Amino acid sequence: MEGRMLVAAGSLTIVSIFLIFGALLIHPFGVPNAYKMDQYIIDHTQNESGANNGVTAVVFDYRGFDTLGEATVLFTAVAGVILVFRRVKKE
Amino acid sequence: MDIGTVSITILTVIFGAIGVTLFGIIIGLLYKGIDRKIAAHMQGRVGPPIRQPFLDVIKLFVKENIVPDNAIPWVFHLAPIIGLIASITILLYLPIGGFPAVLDGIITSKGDLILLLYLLIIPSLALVTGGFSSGSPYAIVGAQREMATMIAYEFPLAIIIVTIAWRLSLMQNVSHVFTLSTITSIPLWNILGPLGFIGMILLLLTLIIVTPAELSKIPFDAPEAETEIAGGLLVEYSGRNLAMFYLTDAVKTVAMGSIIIALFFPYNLSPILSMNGYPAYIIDFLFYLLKLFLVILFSVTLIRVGVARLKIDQIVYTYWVPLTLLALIGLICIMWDQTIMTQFGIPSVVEILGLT
Amino acid sequence: MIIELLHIIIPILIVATSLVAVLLRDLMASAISLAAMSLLLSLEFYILQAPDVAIAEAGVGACLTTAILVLAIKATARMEEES
Amino acid sequence: MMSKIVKTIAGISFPFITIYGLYVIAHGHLTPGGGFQGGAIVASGLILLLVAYGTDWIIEKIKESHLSILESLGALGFIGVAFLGLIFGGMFFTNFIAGTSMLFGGIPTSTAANINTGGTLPLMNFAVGLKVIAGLFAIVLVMAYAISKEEGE
Amino acid sequence: MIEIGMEYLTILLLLFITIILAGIRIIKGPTTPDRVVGLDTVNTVVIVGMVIFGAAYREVIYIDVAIVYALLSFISTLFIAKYLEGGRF
Amino acid sequence: MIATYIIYLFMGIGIFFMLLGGIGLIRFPDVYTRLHAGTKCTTFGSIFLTLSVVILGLKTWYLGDVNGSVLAIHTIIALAAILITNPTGAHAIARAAHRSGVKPVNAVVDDLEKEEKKK
Amino acid sequence: MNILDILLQQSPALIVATPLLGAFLTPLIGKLGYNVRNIFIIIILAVTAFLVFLLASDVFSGNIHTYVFGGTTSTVLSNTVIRILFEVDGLSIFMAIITVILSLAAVIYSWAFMREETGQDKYYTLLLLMTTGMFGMVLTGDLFNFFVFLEITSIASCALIAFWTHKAKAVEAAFNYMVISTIGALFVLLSIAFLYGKYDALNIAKLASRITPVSFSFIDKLSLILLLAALTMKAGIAPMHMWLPDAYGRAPASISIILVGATQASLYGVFRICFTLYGNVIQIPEVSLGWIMVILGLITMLIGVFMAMIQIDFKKLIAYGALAELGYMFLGVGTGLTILSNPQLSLASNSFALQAMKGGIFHIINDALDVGLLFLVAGAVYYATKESSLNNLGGIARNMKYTTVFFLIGLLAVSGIPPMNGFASKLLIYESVYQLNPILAIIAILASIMLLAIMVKVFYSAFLGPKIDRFQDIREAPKSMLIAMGILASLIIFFGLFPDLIVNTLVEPAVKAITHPTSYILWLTGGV
Amino acid sequence: MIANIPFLAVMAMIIIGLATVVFKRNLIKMVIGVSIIESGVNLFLITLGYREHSVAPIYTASPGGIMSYPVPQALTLTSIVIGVAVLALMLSLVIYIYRHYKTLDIRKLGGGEE
Amino acid sequence: MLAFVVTSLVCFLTYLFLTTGSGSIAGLWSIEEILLGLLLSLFAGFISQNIFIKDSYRMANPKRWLLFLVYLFGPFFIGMAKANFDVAYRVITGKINPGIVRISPGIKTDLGITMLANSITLTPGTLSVDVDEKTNDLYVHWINVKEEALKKKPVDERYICGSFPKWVRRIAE
Repeated sequence: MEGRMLVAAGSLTIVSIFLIFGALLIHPFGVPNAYKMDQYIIDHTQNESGANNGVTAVVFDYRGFDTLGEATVLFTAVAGVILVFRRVKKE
Repeated sequence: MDIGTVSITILTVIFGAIGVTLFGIIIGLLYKGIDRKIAAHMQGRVGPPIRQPFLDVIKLFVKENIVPDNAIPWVFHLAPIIGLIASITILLYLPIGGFPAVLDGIITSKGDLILLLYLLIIPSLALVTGGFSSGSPYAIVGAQREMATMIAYEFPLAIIIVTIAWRLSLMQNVSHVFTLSTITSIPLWNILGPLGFIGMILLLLTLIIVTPAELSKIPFDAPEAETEIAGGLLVEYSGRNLAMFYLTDAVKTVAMGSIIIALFFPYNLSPILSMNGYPAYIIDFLFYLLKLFLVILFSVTLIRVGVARLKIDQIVYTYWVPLTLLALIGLICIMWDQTIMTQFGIPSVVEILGLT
Repeated sequence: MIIELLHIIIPILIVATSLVAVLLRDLMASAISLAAMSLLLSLEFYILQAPDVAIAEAGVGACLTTAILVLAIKATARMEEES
Repeated sequence: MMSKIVKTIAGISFPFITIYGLYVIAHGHLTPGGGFQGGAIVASGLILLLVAYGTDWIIEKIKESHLSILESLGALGFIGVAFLGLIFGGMFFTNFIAGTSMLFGGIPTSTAANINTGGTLPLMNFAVGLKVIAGLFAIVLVMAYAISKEEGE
Repeated sequence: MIEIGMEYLTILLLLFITIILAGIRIIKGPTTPDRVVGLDTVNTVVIVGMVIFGAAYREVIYIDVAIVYALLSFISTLFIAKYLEGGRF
Repeated sequence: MIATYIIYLFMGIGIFFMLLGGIGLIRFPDVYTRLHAGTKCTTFGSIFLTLSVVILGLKTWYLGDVNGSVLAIHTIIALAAILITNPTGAHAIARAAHRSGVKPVNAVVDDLEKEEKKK
Repeated sequence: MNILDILLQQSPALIVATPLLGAFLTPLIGKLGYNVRNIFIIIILAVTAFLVFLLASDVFSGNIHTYVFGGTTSTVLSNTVIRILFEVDGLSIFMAIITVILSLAAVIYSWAFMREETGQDKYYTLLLLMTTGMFGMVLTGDLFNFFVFLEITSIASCALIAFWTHKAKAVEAAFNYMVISTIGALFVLLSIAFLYGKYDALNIAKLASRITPVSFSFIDKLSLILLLAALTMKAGIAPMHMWLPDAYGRAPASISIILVGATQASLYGVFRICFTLYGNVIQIPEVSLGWIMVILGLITMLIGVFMAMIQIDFKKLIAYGALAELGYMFLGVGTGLTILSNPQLSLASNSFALQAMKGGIFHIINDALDVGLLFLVAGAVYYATKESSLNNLGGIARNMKYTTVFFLIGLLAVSGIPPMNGFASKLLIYESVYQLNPILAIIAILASIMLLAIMVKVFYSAFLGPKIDRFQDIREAPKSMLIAMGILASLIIFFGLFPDLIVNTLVEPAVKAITHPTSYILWLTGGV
Repeated sequence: MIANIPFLAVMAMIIIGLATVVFKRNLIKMVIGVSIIESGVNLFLITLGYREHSVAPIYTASPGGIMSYPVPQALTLTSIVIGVAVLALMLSLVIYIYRHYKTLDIRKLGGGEE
Repeated sequence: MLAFVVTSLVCFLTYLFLTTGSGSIAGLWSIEEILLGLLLSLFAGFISQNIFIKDSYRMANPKRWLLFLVYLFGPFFIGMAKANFDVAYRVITGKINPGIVRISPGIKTDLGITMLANSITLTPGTLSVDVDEKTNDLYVHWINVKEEALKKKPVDERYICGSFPKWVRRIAE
């Protein structure tokens, strides 16, 4: 048990160091690289999808399939919870 | 592939199969008789006549086939058939003398050796299944022992096969290194340096020790020994089923011998004598029979007579530790051989001996 | 300049609350701390110009997460066992 | 049981929460919000009723199977709009309404926030909204009911 | 680009001090109700902060978030209260 | 111009009470008194702060921007929500605290406890 | 334009949407009765299967089938992909075929297997959702979409693992699986965020075209590590394999078989990331993880085999066997990666790399069939005897003849005995990995033989052996279960008898798809 | 360095969550840890898409300046929903585990067959 | 039915409040917005009719609403301001003398007692802790208990809430 904890702690430390370096090496806060995809969406959301809200345009139009997936996740979770709490016949 | 070629191939396979089956059964039983005779002589007995195994089989075939009450009938009947068919299939993949293997390049175009490795398991497996299904406690103990041995000896065998194939793959212009035809056409002895030669001898030694276990002979016959567990896994078998197991054993003996020959002594007389056509086949075949006899003599009879029966834990230990080590040392020798040969410019053993 | 200060204070507060949520032995306190974290997270989303996400986090964090956690604690045990 | 005060306040604020949630759903393409956010708000309103009035009271009004069916309907509506996109627009999820004269077909200008825009987005918002309301509430309801039932036994 | 007035920022920072004070109560609180009080206070303060921020940007859309919080934040309080009271849900 | 000063005044009052609530939350000895600080002061403070925003919105509206009215109305709704929910939450906590066994510190009198004992 | 063309063109979307529609409809259809619902579900899956094979016929003719969601205009901007798109190549459709086979078998099997249970509507809904998730995972060309479907799969499978809530172990296994898979999915999301932050794209092909040796930096390395850690965790590869046997062993048999597919979908993710996403930089030393994959594969294999030895629970034993099988896939593909990513080696022994990968990929489908069949058999035994401990079972071959035969087939297949399909793929692996190092092949052979021994032990203690009075009157499994097992068994034998056919038609395009990522990447700027 | 404080905070959250999942022995604590990681990742996504001096990507009556990027926000929305779903399912499993074992300590689980 | 109409109306009014500035009808609303609002209000009213209105339609009287507004900005606001200065005083000085007392305001309706309780919570030095479900008696936490008030049980409500009960009675009964 002790050994396993030690291994876990070691790997956690390594992951932590990696993540912190990742945080330091990514672009400075608030100054992202020029994102063409996002700029396109901002420029075209009103004409293409007719929505003022860029986020909703992305959620339901440009990446609508993700949202279908998201809705499915929720559906899955609800089905799962109902399944877990169902009445199991006693044997 | 047009219909004609296909039908000719199929016919060849069928006739070849029948021929090989007959050959395997006859030679196997014959060797069984010879083996008994020699062993008896070595122990100072007279021993049964050489035709005794044939008589045994015929007698068994006419006897009544009893299914014990406790057994599972369909498995009980199925096991011997599968065992026999599998052991004959092994033979079909092996070159016999100058004849190429019957199934050579038909079902698998490459990798016969690994196929053989697995096919060798199946008769044992059938034996085990039969033992388990017979429902007798003795049979079950025997089957468990057979299982333990089976796993134990497959490891050295795998090492041998992979080593040989790996060494072959280092050569230029060689493909399909796992096929027996490649191995028989390029005997490793011809290309190895001194270290590799030692390794090869170690591997041969390993294989010779593996053989009796594969065939469940003394000293590795704990699963079936009558003195140990009252006949072991075959205790409930009688009549036709027992005869089939008997035949399986005989065929497997031939197959094992052929494997050793194919891996280590693939030489034929006909190129030396520069013969062609049918005489070459006959000469090769006779030479093959001789090789077979010698191999079985060494690996089965002599060991059988010379060594006492081991206990089951001793068997497993023998295979897992000394034999595996032996095989691994052989492997390492062969692996380093190439490096040493190129680095120090050592010629191969054949060149040293001036045989080329 | 001060808006940068906000960007520094709120993340630190978020980390602090999450640390509290982890360290406290009382699971109820953890749940409360988690609710506070969610709240501050929503505020941070809000300051990062993502009102959509802020509303979603609000709707989820203000009510749903805590509700489910409290129900779970109600059905199980409240205190973390001593090691 | 919560006290009378909580119950009364829950009763009073419930319609406001509901209408606000519906507002958020309906204006998803104009203001922050959308199907999920609005749905979460309405579901929270229902959860408020659950906590104020108790599970037994609410399980009389609405069963989890009803919620399950409602959720299915919402999901079907969503995927149905997507299929309509396939039929009318040529691809799955095509926004075939935007830029036409149909309902919700308008194109907004940058100043006037007109509700009659957004193409399929409002439809999807409503579908997702229904789904999320039913789904989130079903989760809490099922958990609460199971827990209270176990305690009752 | 929109500048935020200095006065709003000052108020926001002061609100943060309140949040920190309430946060201390959440951490320290000897009993659960104490922590809940802290949470309630944080809720209110954050709502007000959101409103102030929206006013600073002169944007309605930001106020919507505050409304959501104002409407919903007490539900979690009710849940915890109901838990503390004991009895069935 | 006057509106601006009123806004600043309201903001000042509001933030003062907010801070007061925070300090009270730290200083008071038990749950009930802390609730006094945490509920009353923050509610009062938020009323003033939101009212300042409302005035700001109205001022914007007056200056000709429709947006201002929307701002004001939404802020009023937020305020109303706070006013409805905050005291209820406080009441619920107080009741739960009492039922869960947290008794007021240094209480002169506790009628409710007697009542509970009677039951 | 006839209807078949339209269907073909729309098939990537429809493959995902059809089971999804089925899942959404199931609660409503479920009101109509038991048989109606089951037939409905089978029809849904049959339609999906038809679409999959339709798409497969197109993909195997050499195309990469792409589908842009909602894109009539501006589908592909000159340099940026705005919308989600599905990109189906040989490997994707290969995985989709596995998925469809497994789910069909599971559904047919469940007809009788689940007859006595409550909550069947939810069960079938979740089953369909799990299938949807797997289809989405393997077909998508968008990294975030991959994450979403990963979550769908893991949530649905977790709920289904806990299907028998009255068994404490099942719920525990589900919880462990949930924790592991959620953390894995969050790692995936984190690395997606890193990649998005650096390269401004979510599309796999687009990202792959932007990750070049010039741009390679710490962030890419971090993302790669996170992605691989997460996906190997989800695939149950060695250091984080603990959840897998529990989950496989405790779930109902019809779920275990789909879980096999779900695990393999994660494996698909690993391959896709190593070979396609980082396809341009595969020769940078940090990326060439071939040896790590090989070693992990070996460890997985050995752990699987050795742990299987000491198990006494039927399904858990098979689960460890499945773990060992996973090792083979990793071994094969890892060997391929090692050779391909080494500039010196790759020229000389390219054909061996391809062969190893062929073996690895072919083993995926074989493993699905073999392990699936074994799980179904275990489920049938449980159904008949209500007993899963090997110590208490025995002698049921007398009464359950067909089940025994199916088990025998599965046994031979899973341990790679010649006439079955397991041999064909293992042969390919042995024949190529020994090139890298002979020890690898030896260990692989050893593991497979030990697996055989273990399986024979199971065969003995469950099916053969002396009579037990308790099992005197058990009956053969119901027809639907036999049909499901028969489908898998006949596929196993078919694959075993004609391995070259399968390798050439199914496996070859899949291998080509991952070893030649350029065609996957470059269709954006040219080509299609 | 100082500019990346939000990123560092995100990483701190993720590390805290991971440490909780690894070292804490209480099941609900583990769930809370997962939830914290979830929040951290969400915050990371949003932080990536933020631009200085920007407004929300919504066209409103009052004209804004540059807008922050919408795609990460959309991704985060999806991620939040997934987080809720995961949380709900995990907690219901925890409840069932408690019903079976009467403990939340992970070390005390696993006893008893079936 | 009446409940439905009333609830829908309330919802619709709220909706109108929320959507001001969307168009030109009355300078504030657009026609689409109103139609959609009507639809949504009907839905919201439908699901919340039985919860919003329990027993009577007393509150439908606009006069009561007017009174409520007067109360809100009049006595209530003043009370609240006093309360806050009181709390400020106590926060700064730390002088407290707490206790929980029972008062019996004699209000019958749920709405009334709710309004009173919330008012009490927000006004000088008091906090409603519990309510007696049958008699509508309130238990109030009093931060600064006056000795003379304790002589009579239940405590006279004038000490606690001044003129609130009167107003509440006028509004809610």
